[in-house]
Amino acid sequence: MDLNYTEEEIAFRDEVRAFLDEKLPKELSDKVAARDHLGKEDMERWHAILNEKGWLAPNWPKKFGGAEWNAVQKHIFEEETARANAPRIVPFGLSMLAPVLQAFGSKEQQDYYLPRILSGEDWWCQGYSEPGAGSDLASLKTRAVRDGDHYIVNGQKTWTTLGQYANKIFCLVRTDPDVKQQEGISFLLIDMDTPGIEVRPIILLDGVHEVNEVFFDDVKVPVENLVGEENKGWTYAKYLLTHERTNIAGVGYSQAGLESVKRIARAERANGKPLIENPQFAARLANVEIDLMAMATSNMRIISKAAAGQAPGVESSMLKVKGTIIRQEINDLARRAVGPYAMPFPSETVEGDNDPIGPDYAAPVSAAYFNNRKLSIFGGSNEIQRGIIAKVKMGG
Amino acid sequence: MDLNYTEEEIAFRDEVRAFLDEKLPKELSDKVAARDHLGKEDMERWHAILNEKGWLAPNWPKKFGGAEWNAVQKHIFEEETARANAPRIVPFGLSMLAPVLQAFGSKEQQDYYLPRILSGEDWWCQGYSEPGAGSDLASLKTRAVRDGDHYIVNGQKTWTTLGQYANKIFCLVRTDPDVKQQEGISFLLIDMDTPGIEVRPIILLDGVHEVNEVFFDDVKVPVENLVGEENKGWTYAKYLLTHERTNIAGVGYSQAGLESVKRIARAERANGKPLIENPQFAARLANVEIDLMAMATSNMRIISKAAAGQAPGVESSMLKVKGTIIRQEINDLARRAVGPYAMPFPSETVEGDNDPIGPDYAAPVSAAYFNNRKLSIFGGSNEIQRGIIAKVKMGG
Amino acid sequence: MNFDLTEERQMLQDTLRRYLSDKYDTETRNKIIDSEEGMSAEIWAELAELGVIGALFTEDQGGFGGFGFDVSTVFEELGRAGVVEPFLDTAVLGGGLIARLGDDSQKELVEEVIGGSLHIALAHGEPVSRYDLSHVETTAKSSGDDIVLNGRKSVVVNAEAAGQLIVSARESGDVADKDGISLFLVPVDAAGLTMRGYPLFAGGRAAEVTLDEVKIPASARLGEAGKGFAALTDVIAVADVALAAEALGAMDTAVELTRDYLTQRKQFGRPIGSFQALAHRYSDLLIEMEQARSAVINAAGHLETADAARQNASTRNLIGRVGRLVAEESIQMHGGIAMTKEYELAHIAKRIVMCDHRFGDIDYHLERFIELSAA
Amino acid sequence: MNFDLTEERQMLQDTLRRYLSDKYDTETRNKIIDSEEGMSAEIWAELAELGVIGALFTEDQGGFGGFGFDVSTVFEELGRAGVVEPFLDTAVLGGGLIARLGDDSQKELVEEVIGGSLHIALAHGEPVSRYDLSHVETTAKSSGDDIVLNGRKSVVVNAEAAGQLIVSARESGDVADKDGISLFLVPVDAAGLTMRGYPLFAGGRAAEVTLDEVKIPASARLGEAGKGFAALTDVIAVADVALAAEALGAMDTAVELTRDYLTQRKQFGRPIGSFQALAHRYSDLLIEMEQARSAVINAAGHLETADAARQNASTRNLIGRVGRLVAEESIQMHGGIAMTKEYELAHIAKRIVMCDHRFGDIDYHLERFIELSAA
Repeated sequence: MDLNYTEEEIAFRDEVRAFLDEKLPKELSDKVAARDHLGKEDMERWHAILNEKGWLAPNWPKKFGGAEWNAVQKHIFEEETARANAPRIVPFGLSMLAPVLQAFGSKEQQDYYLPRILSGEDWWCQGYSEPGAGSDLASLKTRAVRDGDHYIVNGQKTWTTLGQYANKIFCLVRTDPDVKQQEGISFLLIDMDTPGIEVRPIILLDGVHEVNEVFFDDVKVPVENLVGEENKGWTYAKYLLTHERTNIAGVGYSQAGLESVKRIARAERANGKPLIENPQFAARLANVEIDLMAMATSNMRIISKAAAGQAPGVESSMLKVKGTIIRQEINDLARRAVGPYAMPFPSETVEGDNDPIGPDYAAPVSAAYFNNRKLSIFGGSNEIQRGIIAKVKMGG
Repeated sequence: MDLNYTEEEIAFRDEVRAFLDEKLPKELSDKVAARDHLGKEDMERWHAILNEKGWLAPNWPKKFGGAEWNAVQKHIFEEETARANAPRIVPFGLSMLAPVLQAFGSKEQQDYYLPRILSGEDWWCQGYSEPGAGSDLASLKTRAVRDGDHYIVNGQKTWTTLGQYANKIFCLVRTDPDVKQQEGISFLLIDMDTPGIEVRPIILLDGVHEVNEVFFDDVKVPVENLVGEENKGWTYAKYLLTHERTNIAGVGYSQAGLESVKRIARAERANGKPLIENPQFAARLANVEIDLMAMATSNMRIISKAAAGQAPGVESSMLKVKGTIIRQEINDLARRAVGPYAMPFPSETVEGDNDPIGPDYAAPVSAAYFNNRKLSIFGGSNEIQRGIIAKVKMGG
Repeated sequence: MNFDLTEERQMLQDTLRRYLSDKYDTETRNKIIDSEEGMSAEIWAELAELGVIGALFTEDQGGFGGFGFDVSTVFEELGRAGVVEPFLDTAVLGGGLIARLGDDSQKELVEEVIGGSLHIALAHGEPVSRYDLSHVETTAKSSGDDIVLNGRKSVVVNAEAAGQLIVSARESGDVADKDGISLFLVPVDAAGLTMRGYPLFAGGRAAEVTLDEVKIPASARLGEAGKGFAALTDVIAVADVALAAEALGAMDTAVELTRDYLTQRKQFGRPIGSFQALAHRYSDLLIEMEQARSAVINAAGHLETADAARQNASTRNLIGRVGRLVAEESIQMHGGIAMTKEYELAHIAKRIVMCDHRFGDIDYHLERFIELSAA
Repeated sequence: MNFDLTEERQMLQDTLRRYLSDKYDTETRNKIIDSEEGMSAEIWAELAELGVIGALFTEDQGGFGGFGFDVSTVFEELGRAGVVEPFLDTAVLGGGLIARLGDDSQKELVEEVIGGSLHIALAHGEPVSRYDLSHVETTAKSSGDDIVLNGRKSVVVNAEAAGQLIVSARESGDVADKDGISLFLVPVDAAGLTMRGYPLFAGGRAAEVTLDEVKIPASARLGEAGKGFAALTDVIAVADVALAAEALGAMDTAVELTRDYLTQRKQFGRPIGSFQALAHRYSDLLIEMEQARSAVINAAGHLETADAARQNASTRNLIGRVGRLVAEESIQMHGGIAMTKEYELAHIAKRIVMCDHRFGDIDYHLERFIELSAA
């Protein structure tokens, strides 16, 4: 047992830190630290900086232009970027579509799409969920009917994150309605400019436009946009779900969040003392910090296994559940910490006045508390994860 | 709305208090307060005192010699006896068998058995649970086969509380194995002296002999010991389960327990101050006291409904769950409060020396903590209760 | 012992519930929230006419209620419908202070409040006071017959709509002393008074108020100089009951929406409520709702007794805990739909959670309970 | 970064696990618990021969281990089998103190400890000291070349079996001062030393020890006069790792028994583990077990670092919380059977919960963590 990084790993970490010092624009890290919403340009800017360095695609094999890092390197990179308040990389093209194309796509698809993902020319979004099919993806209804050298797609997708910025969408569609639910599904690449596609915003409870509904009305998609074989789409989607569990625990985000709560609690005063010295608040803070210390080590254990070539098993489901509980608890502490200043809605309706209401750290906390309830709902709800864990561990 | 007792109710409470002041033997209340185990004689002594006063059977109609109190009176009596550290009344004959006999028994059975319950001549125990049938009573296997004017009983009962003191047992037995599981069950009264009955102790995890296994090997039971009709026993058992939910919340016990924890926490010192002033301990204590204040009112709301003639519905299941959680939490606080002195096992093996190890309040706390895990298991586990609640409330 | 509402309160409850379920649906309410005023003058007037405000004042004060169970009855229904109109601010806090402290001429304002024609806001909290009621840095200095106010007041709910603010200011004593705090009626158009308004996260509006050499006549003082703290404590005790009851009503709605969702939404071919894990968690919500209901009864029933403060602390702690559980579990059991702004639960959950930020959160009330229990 | 045990530790773990699962079944263990000695001399000797005790000492001290991961490896296996023999007392605390502080002649006792022929008990806690390590009322007064001890020591685990007690006593300072505490080797048959022995709730035995004018030579002092506290803290830090690892092993057993029960026991015709409410609660146990395992790794891995105290506080708090959850949930999911003395889980649950009563409970360690984090 050795809880420390090797010399090589430390050297790599130092390299990442030096890069972030030099290349991460302060405007971006300030926005992330203040939990401001990032615009499309902000995300594209950071994307381009990473691409220039060759660090945009840690998971990709080198032959496709990736960094091909091992699990420990990826972890170090994630940890350092989270601590430095770098923007998150939009994952839909890079981490979700690309591995599927690399494994199952045609040579033509790989040659055409992968470079466009790196260059930022294509912004992908994901078309999996439907109004009637959330965690129960296999029951999806969007139909694609072959008509000569096209598919005609009809149906509706929902919870499409950042779909308003995307020019491409990868979709699960039903190509054979007569077989068992999980069969008969295909994986299609669709241009968002195709006639018949309409994107409607869904405003979330914190007032933010983050997700969308996407409607398909007789949308014509060339057959060469099919990935792999017809009716095998479920296999590709599952491949993604089981192999792509990057940063599932969100340790770096929790650490950054905890530091932020501590800063708030040092600044706020309760009963004439810093809030951080209040016994009840200090106890809540300590409990979550203790949980986080343990989870960080669980995370490293899995990473260490992965670096040694072992596939992560049901442990990633465990990390997902615990990770979301911890992040949500930290969000709750932040809300609690700011007291009455959690009440204002930091909307742009505070006309032309960009000064925050109350201390600047207070502005995002309520929105973050409510918005991050999604962590335990989307991406395989915690209930789904618990079911998987029990099944695997009791199935024996 | 009026949270206070009426004048009549206050007068009744004063009467109960006066009676307890005068008649409750100090040796008994001291033992209860110290959570010492009561012997058979202790229980019989208090039984006789209540019987003399005519207060032994609050639930029974007057025609059978009961007090026939309303729900509020019963509650006041329970609350006052709990606070005065009176022994619990052994419920098997008085509260569990008697209502069944009164509703479904023959005139002969009523005339013979009910007075013997009051006088203490008979000590009843309950033969419901079996090794394969806990919460799932309907799957019970003990067989009774009719043979002339007798039943021949074979099988095994378990978790028979205080069966070692009993001279009688009321049993659910299977009289027809060929029908659906809940049918074909009969309700039999059996003399414990009948040849073929063997009682074996089960020692619980706190070292106490409280429950037993009872084995039946060709036990001959006269047919006149059948209650009601053959194969209808499940109906009678259910009647009991739904109608006899006296003191299900255990408010009085929790209040007494909480007072006891506070006394301990005032006496114990942590970091040079009384433990009760330790912020973490004080918070734990306050949380459970706040929960208990609310539950006491929930309890009164149900009692008030019952006194007005409304049958308690699924609210009793809710009280059962919350009541056990609160009692168990109080037990946990008591264990925690005594620190290292929770470790000794207060066994009689401390040869001939009856002084407690450490402060006298420390002796029973660990045993009570572990023993009271049973509260959420026996008498319809909390899982069963949650299932009932959901079914009733979602069945709509 | 009697846990039934009086006939009058039962009628009020029925009337309110019927009116709100007819008139205050999700769409209407969300439009109100998005409006510039953050409230509906029409709804306000109609509810005033139905007696909602009068029920919050005693007969002596010109109303027909004013006891704990009147307050809890009204606010439970407001909470159930997710009402964002500022009854707490104008009636309980504003009207309540004037009714308690005002001289005859000031008391005429109470009539306007009950009639629905005047809004009031309590400008008490300050940027660093958090939940500490006695922390008042705003100063009041006599200058001839006038009084000059200087200071900053934060998250003054309903300030923009109010005709009058009730401003707390210190005439003597140290910054956290209970003695020395006075209350003043200050017209919103007073020179030197500026406000920066903004919407609130759970609906309604508030403002940051700055008092820069605001001059008012000494007659604008409510009650005795330096003796305002007791009355503040009194109306905030009523507000505690109101907030707890409001949260209870909202929690009831959340649990009902959850039941409907669990019984109607299907997954893998079955209603999701038939999956035992969700069924048991739903049962746990119902169990805690019984606790919450009893806690509100305790607070309302003890409001006029010596034990009011401790009971309030107990109730607000419990409601805060159960409220968080209900809000989070209801959202979780719904899944994505509950994350969208137009779904009723989204607003209801925000109301529940934001109650925990007015006049003390869970921890504040726990500490208060511990202190009062030791006393 | 490497989370694999070294080959030596892996062998030790395998050997121990095999030996204990062969030799230390429920019935054997329960007989040991009910025996007069509360432990088995045979098991002790055999485990000593397998190297269990040697693994707890460094090579310098005469062993072949002594690092955090040695301690955690050994105690996790002892915990898994619910071992009641006093390795913590004789080896970690007793042997550990002598190895750290003893002069050459005293250190010979360590050899006896490692060989399995000598038991030791630490007589440190007092009737009112609770978990406060510096609270020592017992006095040590010099009298010529001798030292005279007076005081009472409480819950001295393993006192009856011990050949020597290590008694802490105050030579100077106030009752809670860290300075002024000395440690003395006191033979159990010293005149004036009396003990009242009793069994412990989770197995093993302890005694209340009274020191009434107990006269020992000054050479019985371990280390410098008045400077015993640092060494005490050191060995208790090792004990924290041991207790956390022991609880982890026991928790593993509890969760495994629960899995077996859930998959084998049927109700309404199905394994009860197929009921979703239990399945999800079982998953929560597994999730928390991962936390517990990582917490023990953190404590063991930091034992030799400057951060040891804070890591230990963190780990023992987490283990205490998860331990209670695992003990209670395992019992609850089993139902009645878990309430019976002869079922393995009953003993295992007691071991888990009672770990929370040695050298600090959840709250003690939480406060310690807060203090050390602020520093």
